[in-house]
Amino acid sequence: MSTQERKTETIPEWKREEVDDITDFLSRYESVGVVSITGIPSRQLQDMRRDLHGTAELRVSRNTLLERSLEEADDGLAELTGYVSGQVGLIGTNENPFGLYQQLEASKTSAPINAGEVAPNDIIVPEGDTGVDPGPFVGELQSVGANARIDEGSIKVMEDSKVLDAGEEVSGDLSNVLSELGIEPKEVGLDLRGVYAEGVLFEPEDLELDVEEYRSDVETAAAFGRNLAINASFPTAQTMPAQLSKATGEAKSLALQAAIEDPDVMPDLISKADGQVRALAANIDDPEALPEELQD
Amino acid sequence: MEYVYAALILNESGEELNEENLTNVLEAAGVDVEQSRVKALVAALEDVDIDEAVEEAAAVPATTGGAATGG
Amino acid sequence: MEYVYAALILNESGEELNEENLTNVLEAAGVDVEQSRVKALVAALEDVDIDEAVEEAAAVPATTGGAATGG
Amino acid sequence: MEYVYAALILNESGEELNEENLTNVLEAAGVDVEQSRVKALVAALEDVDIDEAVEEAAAVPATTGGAATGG
Amino acid sequence: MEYVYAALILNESGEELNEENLTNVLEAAGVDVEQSRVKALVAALEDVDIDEAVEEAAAVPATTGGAATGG
Amino acid sequence: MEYVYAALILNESGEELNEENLTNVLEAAGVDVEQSRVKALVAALEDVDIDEAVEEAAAVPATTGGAATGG
Amino acid sequence: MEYVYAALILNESGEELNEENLTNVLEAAGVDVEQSRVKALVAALEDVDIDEAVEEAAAVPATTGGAATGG
Repeated sequence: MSTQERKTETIPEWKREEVDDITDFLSRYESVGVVSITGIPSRQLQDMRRDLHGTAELRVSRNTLLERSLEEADDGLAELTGYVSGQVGLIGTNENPFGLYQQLEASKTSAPINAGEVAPNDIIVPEGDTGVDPGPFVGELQSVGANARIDEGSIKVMEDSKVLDAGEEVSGDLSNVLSELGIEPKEVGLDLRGVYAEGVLFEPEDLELDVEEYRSDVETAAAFGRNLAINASFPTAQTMPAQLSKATGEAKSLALQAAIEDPDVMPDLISKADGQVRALAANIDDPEALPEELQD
Repeated sequence: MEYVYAALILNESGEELNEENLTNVLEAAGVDVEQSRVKALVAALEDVDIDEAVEEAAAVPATTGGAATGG
Repeated sequence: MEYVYAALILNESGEELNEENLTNVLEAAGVDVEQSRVKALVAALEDVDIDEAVEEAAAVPATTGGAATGG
Repeated sequence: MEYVYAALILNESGEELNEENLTNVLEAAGVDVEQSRVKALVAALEDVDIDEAVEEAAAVPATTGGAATGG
Repeated sequence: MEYVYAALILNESGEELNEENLTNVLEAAGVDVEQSRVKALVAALEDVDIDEAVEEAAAVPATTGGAATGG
Repeated sequence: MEYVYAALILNESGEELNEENLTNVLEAAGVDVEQSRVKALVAALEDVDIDEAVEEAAAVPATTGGAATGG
Repeated sequence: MEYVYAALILNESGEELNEENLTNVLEAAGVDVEQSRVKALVAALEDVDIDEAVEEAAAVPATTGGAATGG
């Protein structure tokens, strides 16, 4: 305790105020996350702040001060300090953290990658016509590892070609090829590393929602409800037409199989008889035994 | 189905589709005829165009052949 | 399904599809009628076009029977 | 189809499928009952396993429908 | 088709499928019977399991229906 | 359908499927609960294996629906 | 699926599909509610047109049932 007290005392006044301010920020929001802001130009960062307005607030400061504030916040937020490294900021929201994650992902934009930068993910040159006339560019493509050739008057990439693994450094040649092709392999935006929401720590993979899966769950649930209503013959407004159809189908099936002389099924009974007589005729080999209409 | 078959024979022979004729055909085949079914059949067929129903049925088997190979 | 069948009979006879009539039909058939189910059925049928639902069903088995509706 | 529905109700309630019961159900529904049709129905259903016939209704159209949407 | 229908009626009634019976059924229906066809039909059906052949007809249309709408 | 969904939740949570529990779930969802429908549902589900009924595609009507959209 | 059923009830009752309402419905059904699942569901369903999905579900079982034959 004594060392910490001494440390606290040595903190300059402006830092103390900054920490108080961040602590105040933290207390205003139900959910707080750490976002990476690496590589975002300050003007773009301003735009992002503005877009978030009303949903979430971004707070940037020195990492040491962010960490100190999180530790002092005293309600589990300290768990977030592990995500504070590099260029980061804190994001606070009273909205659903899943919704926040989706919003941040949606706001990401692509950007070209420069020579000397590290690839954030595998870089792929996609299959297709590059639209570039035959020339030395085909050699440049081949030299960076793309399966390219000249075909019908232009340079074509024959298959999706991985030209760099994630984590490797981009060469000058590759950077030139990518920019010629208009490929922007970087995703720029606020990258959520972790969120602490009402007592639960979420990492990005927890927050990634497969909306299609939820949609299909809704369909399944609705279909299950429908099946139950119909199979248990519980009347609901939505399933009544189906239930009536089912009852009608059952009556019709019975009438057909028992050859009940009911006007509603007579055409079907006649069809059935006709089908049977034809099926039997199909088993007769001797054309002499068949009526003219079925003889060859 | 024997009652329906009998009606279809009469339809093909061109004889009138009435209770008497139906009964005759069925009795000739050794069927223990129930008059109520004959009556019900004649009534049920009153508004049915038998040839049309047969034609529609005839259209199906052709499709069947196709479905078997095509499906 | 007996409740639904009863509703369909009333629909064909042209009698009003209400709780009393449904109950009468079911009781005549020896069904131990539960008023709540009768009530629920009448409520569920309020906005349903029964003839339309029945026609749709009629279209399907007709195909089955062999009368080509589609083709 | 009202006669057939009446038979289906009796089948579910477990009451005997005879002319009297059928007539009662139909009359309760306000149907102007024709005795010959009732008689014919009872005769037609004499040797029929109704539950089985009804089940087949469920089995067959499923195929039909599937193809319709699937195609 | 009247000759084949006559065979189907005899099959259901349980009477023997012979020339005499077939002729009787057809004549009862007012058909001007050709003995050579009757003979040929009886001979051709000798080794045919009629019930089985008829059942096949019932099975086919189910598939058919789907294909007809689906295809 | 909200009544059916409520039954399905109870089925999954393992709570007893009775009128009181159904009513509680529905009221928590802001539904203006009709006791007769709750009663009818409990009665309809009495002898039903819900897990099985839920997965069994409701054959005929589903078909109809499918055909309607698919065709 | 209980969380999804709860969402469907709220969708029908017209109450807002939010964390509090979902939690209430589930707790009324005796479910031991996980807040993270509730949160995820609310966020995910924001981008789902529930009415549309439900309507499609009505068409789906046909496909499911027929997939075996139709596919």
